[in-house]
Amino acid sequence: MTLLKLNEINSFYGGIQALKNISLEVNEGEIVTLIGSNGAGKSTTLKTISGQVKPKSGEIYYKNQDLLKLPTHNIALKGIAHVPEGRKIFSKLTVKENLEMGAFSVKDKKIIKERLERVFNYFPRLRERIDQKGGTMSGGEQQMLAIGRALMMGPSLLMLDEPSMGLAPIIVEQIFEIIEQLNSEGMTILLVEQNAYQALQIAHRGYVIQTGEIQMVGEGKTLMNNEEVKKAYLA
Amino acid sequence: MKEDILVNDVIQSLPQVLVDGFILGAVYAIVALGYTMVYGILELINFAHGEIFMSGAFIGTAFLFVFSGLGLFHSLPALLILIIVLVLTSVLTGFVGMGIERVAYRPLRKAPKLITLITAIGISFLLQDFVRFITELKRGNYILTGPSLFNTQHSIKTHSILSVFGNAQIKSASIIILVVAVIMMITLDFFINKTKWGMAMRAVAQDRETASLMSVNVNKVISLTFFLGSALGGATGVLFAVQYNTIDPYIGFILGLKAFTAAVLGGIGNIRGAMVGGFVIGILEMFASANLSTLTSGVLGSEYKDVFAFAILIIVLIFKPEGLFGKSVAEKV
Amino acid sequence: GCGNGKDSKDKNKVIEVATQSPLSGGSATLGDSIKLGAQMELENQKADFKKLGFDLKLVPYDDQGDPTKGVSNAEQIAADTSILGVVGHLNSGVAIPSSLKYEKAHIPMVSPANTATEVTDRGLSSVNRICARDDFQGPAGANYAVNTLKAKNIYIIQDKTAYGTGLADAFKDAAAKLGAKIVGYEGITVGEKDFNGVINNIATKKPDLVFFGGLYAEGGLIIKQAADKGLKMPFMGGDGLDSSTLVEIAGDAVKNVYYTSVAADTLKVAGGQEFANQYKKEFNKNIESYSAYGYDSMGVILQGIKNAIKDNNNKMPSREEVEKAVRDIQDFNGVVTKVGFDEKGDNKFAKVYIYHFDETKYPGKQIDEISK
Amino acid sequence: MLKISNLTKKFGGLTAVCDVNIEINAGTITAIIGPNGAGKTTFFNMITGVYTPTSGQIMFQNESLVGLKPHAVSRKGIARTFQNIRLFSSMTALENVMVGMHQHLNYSVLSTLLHLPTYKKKEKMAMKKAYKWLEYVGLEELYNEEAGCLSYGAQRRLEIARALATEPKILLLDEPAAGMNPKETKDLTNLIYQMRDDLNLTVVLIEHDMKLVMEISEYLFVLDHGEKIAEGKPIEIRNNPKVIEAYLGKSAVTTA
Amino acid sequence: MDKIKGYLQQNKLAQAILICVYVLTTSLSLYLLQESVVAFLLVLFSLYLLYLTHFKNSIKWISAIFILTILIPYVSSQGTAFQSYMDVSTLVGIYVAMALGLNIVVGLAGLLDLGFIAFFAIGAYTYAIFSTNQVTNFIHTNFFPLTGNSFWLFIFIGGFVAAISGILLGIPVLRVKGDYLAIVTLGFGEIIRIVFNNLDRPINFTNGAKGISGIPSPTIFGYVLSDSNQFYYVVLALLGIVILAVTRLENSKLGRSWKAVRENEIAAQSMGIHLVRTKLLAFAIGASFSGMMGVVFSAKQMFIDPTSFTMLQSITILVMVILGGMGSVPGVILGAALVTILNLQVLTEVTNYLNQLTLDGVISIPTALSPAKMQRFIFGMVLILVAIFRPQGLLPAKNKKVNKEDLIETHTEEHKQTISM
Ligand SMILES: Nc1ncnc2c1ncn2[C@@H]1O[C@H](COP(=O)(O)OP(=O)(O)OP(=O)(O)O)[C@@H](O)[C@H]1O
Ligand SMILES: Nc1ncnc2c1ncn2[C@@H]1O[C@H](COP(=O)(O)OP(=O)(O)OP(=O)(O)O)[C@@H](O)[C@H]1O
Ligand SMILES: CC(C)C[C@H](N)C(=O)O
Ligand SMILES: [Mg+2]
Ligand SMILES: [Mg+2]
Repeated sequence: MTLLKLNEINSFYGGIQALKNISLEVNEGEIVTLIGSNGAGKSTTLKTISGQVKPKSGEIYYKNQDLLKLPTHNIALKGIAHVPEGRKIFSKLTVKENLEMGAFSVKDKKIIKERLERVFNYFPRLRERIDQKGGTMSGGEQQMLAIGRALMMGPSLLMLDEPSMGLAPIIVEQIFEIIEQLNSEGMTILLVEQNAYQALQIAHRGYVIQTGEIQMVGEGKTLMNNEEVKKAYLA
Repeated sequence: MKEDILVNDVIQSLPQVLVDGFILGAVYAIVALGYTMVYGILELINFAHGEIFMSGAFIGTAFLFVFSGLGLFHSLPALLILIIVLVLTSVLTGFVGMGIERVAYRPLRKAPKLITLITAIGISFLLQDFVRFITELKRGNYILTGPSLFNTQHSIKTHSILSVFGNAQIKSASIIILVVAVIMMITLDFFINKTKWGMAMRAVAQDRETASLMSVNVNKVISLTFFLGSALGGATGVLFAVQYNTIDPYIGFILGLKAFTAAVLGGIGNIRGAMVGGFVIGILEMFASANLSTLTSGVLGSEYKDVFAFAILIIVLIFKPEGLFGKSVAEKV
Repeated sequence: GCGNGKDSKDKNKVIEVATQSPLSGGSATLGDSIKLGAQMELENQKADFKKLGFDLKLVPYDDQGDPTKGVSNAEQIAADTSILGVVGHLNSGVAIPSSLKYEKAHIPMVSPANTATEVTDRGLSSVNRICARDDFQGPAGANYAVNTLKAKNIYIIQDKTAYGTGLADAFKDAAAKLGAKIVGYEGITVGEKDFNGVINNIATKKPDLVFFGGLYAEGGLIIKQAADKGLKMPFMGGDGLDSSTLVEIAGDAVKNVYYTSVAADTLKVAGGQEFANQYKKEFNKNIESYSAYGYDSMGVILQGIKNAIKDNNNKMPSREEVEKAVRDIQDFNGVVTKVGFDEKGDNKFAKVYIYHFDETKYPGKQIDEISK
Repeated sequence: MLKISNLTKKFGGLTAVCDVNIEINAGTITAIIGPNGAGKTTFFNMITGVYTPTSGQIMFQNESLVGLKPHAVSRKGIARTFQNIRLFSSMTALENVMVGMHQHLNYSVLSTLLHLPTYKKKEKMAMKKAYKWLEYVGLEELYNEEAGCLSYGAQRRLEIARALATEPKILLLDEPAAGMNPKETKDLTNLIYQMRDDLNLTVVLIEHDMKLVMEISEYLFVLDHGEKIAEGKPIEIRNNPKVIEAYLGKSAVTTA
Repeated sequence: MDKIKGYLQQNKLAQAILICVYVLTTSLSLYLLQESVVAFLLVLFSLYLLYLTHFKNSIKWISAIFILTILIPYVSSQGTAFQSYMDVSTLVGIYVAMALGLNIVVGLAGLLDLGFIAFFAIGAYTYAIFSTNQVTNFIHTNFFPLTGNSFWLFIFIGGFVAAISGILLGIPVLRVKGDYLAIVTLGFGEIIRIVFNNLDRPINFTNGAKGISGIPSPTIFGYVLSDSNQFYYVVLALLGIVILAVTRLENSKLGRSWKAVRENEIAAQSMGIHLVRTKLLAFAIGASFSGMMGVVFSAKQMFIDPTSFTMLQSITILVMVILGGMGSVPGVILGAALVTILNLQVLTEVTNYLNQLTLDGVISIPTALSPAKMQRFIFGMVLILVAIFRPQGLLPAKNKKVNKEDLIETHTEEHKQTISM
C-alpha cells in the first residue's frame, strides 16, 4: 500500500527553485532512499514533506490524506518523524528532556517510559549521559540523540536526513543495522544519504535526485549496479 | 560624626531597609520574570513589557474603582477583592500581551532580531499614550490615585532579636504583595521547569523549526508564553497599585528598565535568576538610598542609588558575564 | 500643506501668540493648565483685536519638559513671523535655553511659572516673568520654617531637576543663615514611586521638618510614605507642590504639609471665582495653580501688543516693538496678580504665599502673604 | 613540528582528553580518528587556543602554544576548519577569504581613512589573491555569493580557502568530508594532496570516512574516551584489534 | 508601471532629466512658498532620489554636495522660516553623524549599545565646562575659560575624550556578550547621566541639574558663528568627514574584521583577528563621532543639561540605525534623517495644524486626545508600521559586489608570486 505519495512538487527558496516536478512514492514497510550530490534537493524534499517548506505547486498524500494544508506540527502528529540534517538538538535541554520532547504528543506516561527504555537500548551512550545538556555532546552523540528523539514519537514513517554524517564507522554500521531492524519491525523509512553505497544496500528502492529533479528510480540493488550511479555516487 | 555612630545608624535601620527592599525587589522580580520569559523564547527584549505592567496597574485600579463604586468594599473582605481583581486583570493583560505578539511580533519572526526591538519600542509608546488618553478622558488627570485596600501597619520586633536593630514597619498590603509574589514565582518556576508545556517553551526558545517537527504547535507555545508573561506583568501592576496607590502611564518605563536590569543580573532567560536579580536590585537600591550619604559622609547621596545599582551590575557581569545564575556553557566548537 | 494653515491673503492681519509648556509627559497637568489659561484670555480678547483689525490666534507648542525639544520649538516659533509673543514655559530648565532663541528673534516671552533665578538674571530683554523668584520663595519658606514653625533640624530633599535644586539650595542657604541645622540633603529620581530609602534615612536623622524641592507627583508620595512609616514631623515644599493632585496622592497625610507658592489662591482673589467658573465651562476642568497665571501672562503679552499697535499707528508692530512694549508694562492688573516689570523682567508685584493644608482638600489654607 | 605532551582537558567531571602525547612531522598528512565523543575536536580546540588545556604542553616549532588566544595561534601559522561550519555567513565568499588574509594585510587605519596608495595597492592585491584562493578550491564562480547561501559542500571548501588565506604552516581539518558523497570526497582527497605539495603544508585531519583516511594519511592517531589507544601507519591501524573493536567495526574493515 | 520603472532603470538620460525637473520644481516651490514645510521636505527628498539613480558615485556626490551646500540654503533663505529649516537640518546632521557612529558599533561590529548618548554627553560637557565659568571652579588660572576660538580644537578633543571613554568602558565590559552588553552599556549611559546631574557637589564641575549656560559660539577669524545657517555648514563639513571615514573604514581590513566578529567570533579569532582590539576600535571610533557632535551640539544650543542625554535619546539613535538598515550607511543616513525630521518637524507641524483646526472649531478633539499629546502614539505607530513593512530596514545593507575584471591577474609574474607563497 502506498503510504506517502508526492506528485509534481515544485519548491522554492525565495526565487530559487530547489525542487522541480518531484514525484515519488513510499510504500508501507519499505526502506526508500534518496541519493544525490550536494545541493541536489534531498533535504528540501524531506522538508517539503514535513511542512517546513511549502511547495508552490504539487500534491502530497500520506495515508491518502492531503498534507499540503497542514502546518508542520500537525504533519508530525500524523506519524511522520523527521530527523533533520545537522541534528538540531535542543542544546540547552538535557538528553532526557530532548527525548521527552520527541514524545511531546504522547499522553500516556507508560508508553513514554517504554520508548525511552527502547531508545536507551539502541544507544546506551545516551543513558550514560542522561542529564548532560544536548549542546555539549559530541557530534556523533548528538546524532544518536536526534534519532532517538524521533523514535520517541513512535512514528509510522521515519525520515532520516544523512544520519551517518560525522559518525564513526562502527556507529554508522550500527545505525544502518537499527534502520533495518526498525524496518523489520514494520516501520517505513525514507532515508537521505550521501553514503550511497550503504544506503542502497539496505534500501528496497531508491531515487536518484539531481539539481532538483528525479533522475532515476529503481530497486536498491539495481541502482547500485547502474553504471551512471556508480560513476557519479559510488566512485 | 564618629565611625561607629555611622555604622550604628546603618545597622539600626537595616531591618526596615531590608523589608522595604524586599517589597520593591518583589515587584522588580515579577516584572523581571516577564522579561525573562519572553526573552527566553524569542530572544527579544520585550520593551513593551513595562507597559503591560503599567496597563495592569491601571486596569486593576479601574476595577477597584468600579468595585468601590458598587459598594463591594463593605460587603466583601479586602483579600477576596484583591484576588478577584488580580485574576480579572491578569487575564485581560494576558490577552493584551497575546494580541501584541500576534499583531506586532509574529509578522517579524523571520526578520532580523533587532527590528523586533523597534516594534517593541513602538508598542511601548503607543500603550503609554493610549492609557494616558483613556485615563485623562475619564478622570481629567492621568496621575491616578486608587482606593486603598490594606492599610494596617504591623511592627516587626527586630529590636528584640538583636538590640542593635531598630524595629521595622510593614503595611499589610506589603505582606500580601510579598506572599502573592512568592506564590506566583514558585508556580511559574514549577511550570517552566517541571511541566510538559514548560519544556515545550524551552524547546521552542531554542529551535522553533525542530520543535514543530516534534509536533509542538509553535505559535500556540509562543502565545502561551506571552499570555503568561503578560498576565504576570499585569498582576504585578495590580500589586504595585495596591502598594503605592498612585500610578501614572510612565511607571512602566522606569520600572521596566530596573526589572530588565534585574533579569540580566540574574542571568537572562533564567527564571530563578530573574527572581534573585529582582530582590538583589531592590535591596541594593533601598540600601543605597538610605545609607549612601551616611556612609560617604555626604559626598554621595541617595541620588546615586542607581549608579550604585548599575555599578554592581556591571561588576557582577564583568566577573560572571552570564549573570548570577546563568550557567557558563562554553560554546561547543 | 501642513505648514500652510494660515491664509496667505490677509496674512498681515494675523497676530499669533505661542504657548510652550509640557503637554505630554510627567508634568503635563500643569503644562496644560498654562496653555488653557492662555487660550482663555486669547479667546476673550479676540473680539477686541478684531476691532483693531487683527485676527488673534493661539499656537500651542509642546516642549515635553525637554530642553532640546523646547529649543527646537523655539526655533520654529522664531521662524513664524506672525508670532509676536510666547507664554511659557513651565520648567525653568526648558525656559533657560529656549529663551536664548527668543532673544535672538526678539520675541517677548512672559513666563507664568518659572522661578529659577537664572531665567531673568541673564539680562535678556525678551524674557519676563510674572511670578516670584526662587531666591524670594526659598527664603520666605525658610523664614517661616525656622521662625514660625521653630524647626531647628531640617532635612532637605530635592528632585535633582533645575527647579528642585534651585529652590532647595535657596531654602537651604536661607535656613542655615537663620540658624537651622541641615541634617540631610538628599536627591531623588523623578518618575519613581518608592521613596522608602530616603524616608528611612529621615527616620534615623529625626529632623523637625522636611523640606522638599520638587513637584507634587514625587512630593505626594514622599509625604504619604513617610506618614505610613509613622513620621510625624511637618513637611514643607515650594510651588511645585501647589497642585490638586498632591492632595489626591498624599491623601490624609497632606494635613501635615506647608508649602510656599508663587501663585495666589485663585479662588480667594477678586474675580477668581468667575475665572474658575469660565474655565470649568470652557474646558470642563478645574483650575490648577498656574491656570490663572497662564491667563495673566497672555494678558500681559496682549496688552503689550495692543500698546505696540497703538504706538505704531494701528499698524502691525514689529517684534522689537512688542518686546519693548511688554517690558515697559508697569501696572497691568490681571486676575491673580498685578504686573510691572523691572529692568530684568521680574515682576515687581510678585508675591510669595504660604499655605497649609488643614483639611484634605486643595488648595491649602493661605496663611501668609509676603511681598518684597 | 608540533609536539604535544600529556595533554588533558576536563569539562567539569568529564575528561574529554586525557594525557595524550602526539608528535606531528612537517610536510606530512596525519589523521586523527576515534569514536564519537573521543575528544578529537576538543584536541583541535586546545591546539588552536579555543579551549585552554587543563594540563599538558603544546609545542609548535619549539614554542609553547598553551595560553595563547586563538588569534595569536593563527598568527603563528596554524589554521583550521570547523566541524560545524563557521563561515561569516552574510559576507560574500570573497570577503570571507579576505578576512583570512587579515594578518598579512598591513596598512594603517590612517592610510585607510586617507585612501593612501599603500592602502589601495594592498587592498587590490588582497582581492586578487583572495580570488586565487577561491579558484584553488574551485569556487571562483561563486565569489560574489553570500557564504550562507552556498551549498554544504561549497561551504566546506570555502572554509578551507579561508584557512589557506591565513598562509598557515599547519592546516587542521575537522571532518572535511562530512556530508560529501564519494565523488566529492575524491575531489577533496586531491585537493588535500595538492595543498600539501603546492603549499608545503602539514595537514592534520579528523575524519570518519575510512576510505579517505586510509588512502590519504601517512600516519594515524586513534583516540578513544580521550585517550590515545593506538598510532601508526594506516595498514597497522586497520588491523589493530583494539581499533576495530572501538571504532572501525567489522564491516568497515571489509569495505574500506 | 513596471515598464516605466524598467525603462527608467536603464535610461540614465531619463533619470537625469527627471531628477533635474524634480529638483527644479521643488526648489522653485520652496523658493516661492517659503513657509511650506512640505516644499522643504520635498527638496530634501531629492537626495534620496539621487541615491536611487544609476550615475557614477562621483557624480552623485557632486550633485549631493551642490544640493546641500548651495541649493538648499539658497532656496530656503528667502523667508523667515530660513533659520528654522537650517536648525532642523543642523540637528539632522548631528543625529546622522551620531547614528553613523552607532552603526559602526551595532551594525558592523554587532555590539548592541543602549547607552550611546553617553559619549555625546561627554563631548558636550567637555566643551561646555572648559569654555564657561564652570572651569574656574576647579582650575584657577587666567587661561580659562576658553573662548569660541577653541571650538575647532574641541571638536577633536571632544572626539578624543569620547573615544577614550569608549575604550575605558570597553576594556572591562567586552567580555560580556549580546544583550548583556546592551544592559551594561545602558547602565553606563545612565551612570554618566546621573553623575553629570550630581557633579555640582562637592566640587561644582557640571553645575548639576541646572545645566551649563552661556556656552560660547564658535568664532573663526574673529567672526562669531551663532546662527543656524552658519552651524549648518559646520555640521555639514563634519558630516562629510564622518561619512567619508565610515565608508572607507567599512571597505577596509578593519571593516571586514568588524563584520567577521559580528558573524562568528570564534572563526574570526581563528583567522588571526584580535577580538578585544577590534571591538574596542569599534567602540572608540563610534564614540568619537558622537563626542565630536556633542561639542557641536553644546555650542549650538549654548546651554546643556543632563536631560538632553537620557536613555530615551540612546534608544532613539538606535531606532535610527535599525530603521534605516543596520550596517548600511545610506540606510542609516536615511533613518536618522527621517526620525529627526519626524520628531522635530513633521509631528510638530501636524500637531500645530490640527490644533489650528481645533481652535478654529473646524474639528473638535477632546483635549486628552489633543494631537499635541499624541506624539508618542503617532511615533510608536510609525515605528511599528515601518518595521512590519520594511523588516530589513529602509535601505538594507548590501554586500559590495566586485567586478570580475578587478580580480583576474594580468601579469603572469604576480601569478607566480601567489602560488609560491
Ligand atoms: N535556506 C535556503 N535558502 C536558500 N537556498 C537554499 C536553502 N536551503 C537550500 N537551498 C538551496 O536549495 C538547493 C537544494 O538544497 P538541499 O539542501 O535540498 O540539498 P541537498 O540535496 O540536501 O544537499 P546536501 O547533500 O548538501 O545536504 C541547493 O541549491 C541549496 O543551495
Ligand atoms: N564545552 C563542552 N562542555 C562540556 N562537555 C564537552 C564540551 N565540549 C566537548 N565536550 C564533551 O567532550 C567529549 C569530547 O568531545 P569532542 O567534540 O572532542 O568529540 P569528537 O571526538 O570530536 O567527536 P565527534 O567525532 O563526534 O565529533 C564529548 O563527550 C563531549 O560531550
Ligand atoms: C511647576 C513649577 C514647579 C515650575 C517651577 N517653578 C520652575 O521654574 O521650573
Ligand atoms: Mg541535505
Ligand atoms: Mg568532533
